[in-house]
Amino acid sequence: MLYYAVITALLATMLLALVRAILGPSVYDRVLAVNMIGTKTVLLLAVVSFLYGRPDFLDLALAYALINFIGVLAVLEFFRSRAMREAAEAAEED
Amino acid sequence: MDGLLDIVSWLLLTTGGVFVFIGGVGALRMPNLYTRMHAASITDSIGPILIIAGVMLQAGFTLPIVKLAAILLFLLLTGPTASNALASAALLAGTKPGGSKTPAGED
Amino acid sequence: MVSLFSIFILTLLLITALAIVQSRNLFVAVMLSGIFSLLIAAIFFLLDAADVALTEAAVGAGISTVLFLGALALTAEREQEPPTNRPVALVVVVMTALVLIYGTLGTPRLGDPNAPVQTHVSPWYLEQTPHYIDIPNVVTAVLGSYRGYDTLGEVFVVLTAGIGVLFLLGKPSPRGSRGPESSAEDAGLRHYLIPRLVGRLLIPFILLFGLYVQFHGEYSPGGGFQAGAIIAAAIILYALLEGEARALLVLPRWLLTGMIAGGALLYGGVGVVCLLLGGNFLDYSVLMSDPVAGQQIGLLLIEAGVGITVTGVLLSVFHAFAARGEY
Amino acid sequence: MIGFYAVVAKPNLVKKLVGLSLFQAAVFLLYITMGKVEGAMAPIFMAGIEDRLYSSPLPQVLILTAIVVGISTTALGLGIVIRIKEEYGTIEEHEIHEIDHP
Repeated sequence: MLYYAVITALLATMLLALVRAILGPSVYDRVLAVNMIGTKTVLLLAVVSFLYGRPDFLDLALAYALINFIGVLAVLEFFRSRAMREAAEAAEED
Repeated sequence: MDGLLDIVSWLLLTTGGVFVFIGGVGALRMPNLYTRMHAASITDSIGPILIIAGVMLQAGFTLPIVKLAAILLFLLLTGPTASNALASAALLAGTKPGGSKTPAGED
Repeated sequence: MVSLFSIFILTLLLITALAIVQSRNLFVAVMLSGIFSLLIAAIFFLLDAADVALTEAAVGAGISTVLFLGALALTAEREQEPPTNRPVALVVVVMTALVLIYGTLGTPRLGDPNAPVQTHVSPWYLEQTPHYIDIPNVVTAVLGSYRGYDTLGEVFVVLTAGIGVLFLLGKPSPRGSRGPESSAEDAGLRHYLIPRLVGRLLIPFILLFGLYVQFHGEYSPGGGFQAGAIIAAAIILYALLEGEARALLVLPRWLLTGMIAGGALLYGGVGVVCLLLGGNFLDYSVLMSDPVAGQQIGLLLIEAGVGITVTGVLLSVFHAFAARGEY
Repeated sequence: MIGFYAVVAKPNLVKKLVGLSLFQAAVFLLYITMGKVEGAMAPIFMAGIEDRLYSSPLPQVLILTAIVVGISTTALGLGIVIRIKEEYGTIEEHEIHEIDHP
């Protein structure tokens, strides 16, 4: 039963973060929300795998914890290169 | 499973869930980017610690506990790093901290 | 209770999808589709499809975001107002939706054990796998052995897609606006010290985990497709952190091209060896004197082939995109 | 089940590739739901537990490969888009049409 409470909390948080991702005034808010949802998914998977009694599925959560990081870094790299390009072109306001 | 362990793990899981939820509310309600980041990243660290510790107590001494430890380790490594990188990127791009409203961002 | 969670996540998915369609900013759409992929993987997991969830995790969250961003960096980031032919599109979409919904009326209830899907070959796979192949992960068994032809076909589709991207983007940009050795720009996330350190710490673990997924795929969720994606993600992380050029030093282009072809050849070669040893194409039982051991060896080999091909293709595509711009 | 059919049908309006990958995801989901058995567990045998219900492995196998194939084809599509951008200077369909048929 306690698993359900945690899962509910995680899902509710995902909803909040999703709202932030959709509303989010700046792109950084969205990145933040993506990162949050990623963390929540990892926790969700960890808890659910215990709920199902299949702890060997923790591999999945592990994969998420590692891969999500790459996504966030990729986004940041994208910004960096875009900032550089815009600095180079010295114009073109978004 | 022992009753005591169950109670402790239950406590950890619930507090973890509460913290995570508070983080979600904070990320939604806080006025500007840095305060939102603050809310999200701190709870993103404390939440996993509590929840995974709670699940660990349920797991007992098996292979899963090692995997859980690895997950926790990676989360604790990547989460704050991502927040740091995000904050510095935002700062570089010119979003100023402070103020009650988000400055006109990229979007 | 679990189905309640599934429905909740489905609602989130719906919201996300609508937001993706709505957003004018393509970058936002890509971020949201990253979220979409995370959510859908969670649903796969709730629906007992651990292997699929792992694949979606490895591919969707990391690599597809990276590829989409790479493409965005090279094209426009903002979508323009579409011309006014949208009512027609809307009508077509609504009609398709009605037909599809009508189609779902005929499908059996979710989770029905007597649905047609459950009554044909699946029980046979589930019953016979312990006998013939003796590995716990039935998904891997079906993938590699019973439906080895399909998988071979899929590998060659991936191969073809990789070759196609290389053909399209292989030669340098005709405009040549950027010098080939823009070393200062190419430094990746160099000046972000903390991400760089942590990333370097993580890369070996990601590689190790990829290999674990590759070779442990018979016992737990995993296999060549997932492992290929994870390993490619690790190298992409290296490229992001240390710059494109250093990643190419580790795995040069010719090696990647070799990997693309070599993996597919390994898969096909196993089939041919089976043929030569007197079995059918991709019938691994003849590889060893003991059929079960033969099956296991065969699975291991073709999974390795799949993994090599997938890694090679994904990395080649990434490098092809990266070489186009300074991304 | 009907809920995600709306997802299936909606996205093919404008952002064709993102929409396409959404569309793919929805189809994947349809397949996976077909394979689900009530009260069953994932089709990976666990030591010590006999006679459990397992969900059908076949749809999962098909989808597993389809995901990777999907990302490859998406990458191919993105490659084509990049080339189009280089040739035409735009990725908007109607502008390309105008360039082709002045």
